[in-house]
Amino acid sequence: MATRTFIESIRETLAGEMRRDPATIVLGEDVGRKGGVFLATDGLYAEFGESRVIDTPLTESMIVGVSIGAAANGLRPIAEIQFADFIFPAFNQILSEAARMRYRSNNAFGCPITIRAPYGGGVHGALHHSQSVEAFFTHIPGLKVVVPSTPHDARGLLRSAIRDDDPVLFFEHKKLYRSVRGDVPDREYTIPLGSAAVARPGTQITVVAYGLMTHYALEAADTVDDEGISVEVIDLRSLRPLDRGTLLESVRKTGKCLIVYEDNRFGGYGAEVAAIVAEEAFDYLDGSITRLAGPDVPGVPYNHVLEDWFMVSPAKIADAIRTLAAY
Amino acid sequence: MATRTFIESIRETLAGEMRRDPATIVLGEDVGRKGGVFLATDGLYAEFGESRVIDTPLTESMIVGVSIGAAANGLRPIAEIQFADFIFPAFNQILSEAARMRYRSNNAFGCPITIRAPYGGGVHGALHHSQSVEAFFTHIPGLKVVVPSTPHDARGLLRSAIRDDDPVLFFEHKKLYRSVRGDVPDREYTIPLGSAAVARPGTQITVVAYGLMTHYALEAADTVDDEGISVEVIDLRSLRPLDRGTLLESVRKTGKCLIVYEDNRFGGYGAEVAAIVAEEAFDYLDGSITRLAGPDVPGVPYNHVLEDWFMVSPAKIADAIRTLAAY
Amino acid sequence: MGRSTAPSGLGDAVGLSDEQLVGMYRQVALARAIDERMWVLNRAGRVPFVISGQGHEGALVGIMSAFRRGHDWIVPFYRSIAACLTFGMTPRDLLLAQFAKASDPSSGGRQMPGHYGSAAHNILSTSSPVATQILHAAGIALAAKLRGTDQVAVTFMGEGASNQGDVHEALNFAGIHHLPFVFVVENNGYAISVPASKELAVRDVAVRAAGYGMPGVIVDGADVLGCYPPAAEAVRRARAGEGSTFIEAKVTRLTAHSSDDQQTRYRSEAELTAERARDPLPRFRAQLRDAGVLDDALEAEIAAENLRQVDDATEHAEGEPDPTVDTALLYVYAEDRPPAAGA
Amino acid sequence: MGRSTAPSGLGDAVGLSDEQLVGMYRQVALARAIDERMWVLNRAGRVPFVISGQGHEGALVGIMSAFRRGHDWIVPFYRSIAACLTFGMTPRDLLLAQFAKASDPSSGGRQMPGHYGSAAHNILSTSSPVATQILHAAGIALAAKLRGTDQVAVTFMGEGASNQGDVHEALNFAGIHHLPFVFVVENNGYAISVPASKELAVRDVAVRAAGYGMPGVIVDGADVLGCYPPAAEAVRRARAGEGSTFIEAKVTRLTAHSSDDQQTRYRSEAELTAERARDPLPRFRAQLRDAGVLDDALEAEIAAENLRQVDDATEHAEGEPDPTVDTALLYVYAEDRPPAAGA
Ligand SMILES: Cc1ncc(C[n+]2csc(CCOP(=O)(O)OP(=O)(O)O)c2C)c(N)n1
Ligand SMILES: Cc1ncc(C[n+]2csc(CCOP(=O)(O)OP(=O)(O)O)c2C)c(N)n1
Ligand SMILES: [Mg+2]
Ligand SMILES: [Mg+2]
Repeated sequence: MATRTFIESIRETLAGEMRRDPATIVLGEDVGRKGGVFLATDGLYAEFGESRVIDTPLTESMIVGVSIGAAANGLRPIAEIQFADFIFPAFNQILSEAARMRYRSNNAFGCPITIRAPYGGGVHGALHHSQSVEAFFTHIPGLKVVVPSTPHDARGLLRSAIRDDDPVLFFEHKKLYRSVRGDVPDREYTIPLGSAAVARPGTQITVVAYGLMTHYALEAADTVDDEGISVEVIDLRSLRPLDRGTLLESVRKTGKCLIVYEDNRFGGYGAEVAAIVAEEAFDYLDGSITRLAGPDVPGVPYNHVLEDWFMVSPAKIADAIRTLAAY
Repeated sequence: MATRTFIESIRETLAGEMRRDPATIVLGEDVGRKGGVFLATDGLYAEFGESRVIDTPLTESMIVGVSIGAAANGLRPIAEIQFADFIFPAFNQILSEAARMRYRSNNAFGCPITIRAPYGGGVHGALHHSQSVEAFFTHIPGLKVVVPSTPHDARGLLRSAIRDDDPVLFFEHKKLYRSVRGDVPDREYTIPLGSAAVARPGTQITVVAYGLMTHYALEAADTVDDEGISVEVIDLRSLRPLDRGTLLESVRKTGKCLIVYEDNRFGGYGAEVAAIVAEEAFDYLDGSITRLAGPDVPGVPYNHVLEDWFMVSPAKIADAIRTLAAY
Repeated sequence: MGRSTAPSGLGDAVGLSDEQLVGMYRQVALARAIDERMWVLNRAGRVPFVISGQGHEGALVGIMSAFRRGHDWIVPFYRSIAACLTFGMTPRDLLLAQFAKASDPSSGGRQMPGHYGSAAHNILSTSSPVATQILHAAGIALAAKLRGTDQVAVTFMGEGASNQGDVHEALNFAGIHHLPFVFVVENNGYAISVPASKELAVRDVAVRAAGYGMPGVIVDGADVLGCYPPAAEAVRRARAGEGSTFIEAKVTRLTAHSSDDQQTRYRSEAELTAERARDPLPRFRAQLRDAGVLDDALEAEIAAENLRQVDDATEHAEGEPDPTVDTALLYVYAEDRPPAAGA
Repeated sequence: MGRSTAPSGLGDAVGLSDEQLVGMYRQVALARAIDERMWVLNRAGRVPFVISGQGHEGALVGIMSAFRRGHDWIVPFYRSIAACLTFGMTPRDLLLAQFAKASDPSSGGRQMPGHYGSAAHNILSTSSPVATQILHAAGIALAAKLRGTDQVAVTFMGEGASNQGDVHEALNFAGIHHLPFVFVVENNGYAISVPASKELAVRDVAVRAAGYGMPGVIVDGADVLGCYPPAAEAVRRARAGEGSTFIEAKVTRLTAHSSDDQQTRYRSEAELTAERARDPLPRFRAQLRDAGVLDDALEAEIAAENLRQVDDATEHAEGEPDPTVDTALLYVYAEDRPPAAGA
């Protein structure tokens, strides 16, 4: 068992998977000599060489489209999109091509690619370096979407993503890269895609979160615990497939559900969670299904005053918990 | 008062707006000499000439990106995307540019463009000519999203869209083009974006729909009416901004809510509607908030057996109403 | 198998035997026969939609004759009937797609007709958004290079599609990495109704090759034989590690864009008549007859055999069952297996 | 305003007076002074982020001198400090963006530094995803053409960005419609850490112009004066309705990509030293001095005046208030007006 930062865990997992399977390649902007703008691929270029660690041109549609083709001819590409904000030039390739290859060919072709992308705000990234983009992808059948929150989960989930036979989007919150450390077992474990974790057991309110928001929810749960409110925090980890069992079991137990996400509120991923709970746990609820999310403005503003205003914080979560507890 | 098909209403509205405002232009693939693949722009080329009715190259990102720039320099572009399925190459321009121009420039620049696109299934269009794509856009602050269901509304809403100072996506269900007729007043009316319509008043169950699904919901409501179930059908018409008032008033009255949409279920627009109802009308509900939507497969399959399986139908809606009524 | 006892010498300059020439003729004619059948079925109301490649077949057969079937890769688009035939798809395969039956090897009836694909024949599944496929072909070529398989990937699209951003990105990538990749633009002068003058800033798309450090070759798609040598050279270059090639074939679209289109709305009678002179099939036939490679008897034999195959394929495909509702949820993900197989 | 009494004749060949040359020098030097100040502020911890254009200023001032301020349009990217200055943005404007203050005219502190824009000066708001702006510039040019305004739209980006699909689509459209449009690629040999050899299939991006039926011109961005004539010709062509021009300026990136980058990870000391010889500022200075356009006194006066402006801008900007939370929801849509204005 070793202690690792979030990004160290990712970096080592990439190296490990590349050692394990010669069909894996890494491609993206600045992933080679520079080792990625966040250094997630640092060292891979030196170890695996420029044919397996490809510094691509500044063209995201190409990064994904070439990955799709390479996968059809026997490789297992791990693409990096430098910031999740810049994934949209590749949206057509992801939605119309990667996600549909298997269904449209009636299983003749698959698309085993992993697309990693740093996401999220609170890092002075402004409108175009702060986005949470998961909702655009969780709506697409044929894709899997993963958002880890700990170094341990990042490793187990990234292994599963790379070994999965379908396209997986793997979103890493930039703020976690260096701020979070945790134990990472030495053994070759995987975490199945589609399994949530009960990050903290509790009895009175379920808080559903993922990524950075899991940490904030845990902080908030600690705060209100002192006030006598027992919170269960569910870390979804995998947004598609979603672990309905763990989610619904918790809500049926507590009867109250707060969903926290950093993305813009309207039409965000939390809407689907709310809709599922409303449909499948209605009889167990004794309070409105509540969402706490980013405001509906086009991106996180740069100035720190406005950025703080935008971001969901542990304090805001604690407040929302208190309100719901008093329902 | 004249009777018009859905597409006639759109065509005449385009012509009328072009006569009214010389800054309007129409651009897209085949919109000129051919008059559009559905003939929505038929006659415009002859009347307004090739400088105002532009047959563009087969490049959607260009169609939207050029519209953004043209709008910045005084034009009011009405872009056609031939099928909603092909809007994704322009996704980056719509999300990162059109939707953000005003916010990011602190109101120095706006983006008064309208993007029309035929959407929807049940027309033997298979995976790539049948999609409902609204959920990808309703999540984006800065955009407006409109889905009319009648010739009357198509006219009033399209006028508002074209005259609006912000980017509006205007989705037209292909199946309505020639199958629906209705009265269209001669006067210059507009329908404000953000106002839903009570398409049919009722007391026991609220069915929320838009586009083709409004018609199917009305059919289903007729069917169950004979069985003594009184259904109120809300036609949202504008998905963003959403008319929360009309929606919540209806649900608070009936206490039961069925949301119908054609798009894939998971993460679709109906999830947001369900989430809002769950949050803001919880105390009035006496039944699960229910969604009836397309299955979670990557697109509508071509073969008619599979296509029928995919599509939400009046019969399926009637069944869902019966189940919810019996809750 | 020329009728004259002595070899005709027609293909000598380009390295094709009379037997190969006859084989190529057979394919052009077969592609045409299948294509015409599709339109007949559509007019008769037996299939709701047709999109096809009449006028494009000559270029495709000429070019594809340079590739190695069962080894190289095709990434097709909706006009690639002839290309798919050269790589081993059968008339039955194509008609099954046309009728969208459960046994359709391209998609099990899930996709629109014309969206071919076959893992068995290294033909990647076609989708509808134009031009996306060029990046897949570049990726296949990248994998071929990294894995050292000696394969070449060839992809096709119309001149209209070639203006899409994906084309720029793919050619740039292929150029940087000298990929074993061949890009074929089938320039028929129209993107549905939009004429070349409004979709393309240049007359010859192939001039763009220079912007990616690769040769750009223009061939007359009405001249089947003329299409072969540049393709053979492109394949040689690709296998030798010398990089990619851009081939523009000037072709003609003999039919409307698809069965949903009426081309008389935007093309004059005069133009349509003139364009028929650019049909590769009669020209190739005349060329082979003049050289003595083809005579009445062989021509009739080929026509009869093609007709037999098309009849067989039509009858077979029309009689096959539709996919059933219980399969509709399969293969969204790899783990979605049919219940039977899982039991 | 040359010091010698007689005109130097230096700009005669290209049609620039000594006064204009001094004005251009002033702008290059001012852009540099602002840029250096930003880095100083960053190193001192007073601003968290810098992205800037050291090494690119010469090309920009040379090129922009051919455009008409207050009439033509600029669609900038994050290295366009010098271009924005030539069109009327002030040092205060630029520093307000750097400090992200409420009165920042580019975005009211909402965007990252370096994302300039000004409706008053026909400078379209900059965003971060590279290359998208080229389509906006083409759209502005289209509107200029249709409305008959006689305006020209110029846009800029790096050679890395120029590989994006949007560039292909924009150039094709501009080429088809002979738009009054000028495309400037500032080729500094790197896209962050990726060297030209891995981002570009060709050495000279401008060769791609031929694929869009427009002239492609390569200029040495270290030679300020040399950048002017091709730009003047591009503007002349544009106003005469002759169409678009593609200009590639070979420049050098004197700093790291941004304050978040460490270029020594991927560029050698030797390379960095050699590149400093391609700095346009000392070269232009020497050229003007040699010609007698500039002397010690004038040079000192300009330096002092620029410093004064930069000091003033820094002090002003740093002292301005941050945007307040009550403005955060404004301007998502046109109808989102401040409460006061609405009352
Ligand atoms: C991205 C996208 N936009 C629009 C369409 C609709 N569409 C299908 S084919 C076509 C024209 C294609 O023209 P071209 O590439 O020249 O090929 P051709 O049909 O002439 O062979 C269009 C506009 C599409 N399939 N994909
Ligand atoms: C679509 C997109 N992808 C990635 C980025 C991240 N990024 C910002 S600048 C840059 C490199 C740009 O290189 P180049 O275009 O040559 O301009 P330079 O910075 O060298 O002037 C990258 C990769 C981005 N801003 N937008
Ligand atoms: Mg064509
Ligand atoms: Mg560069």
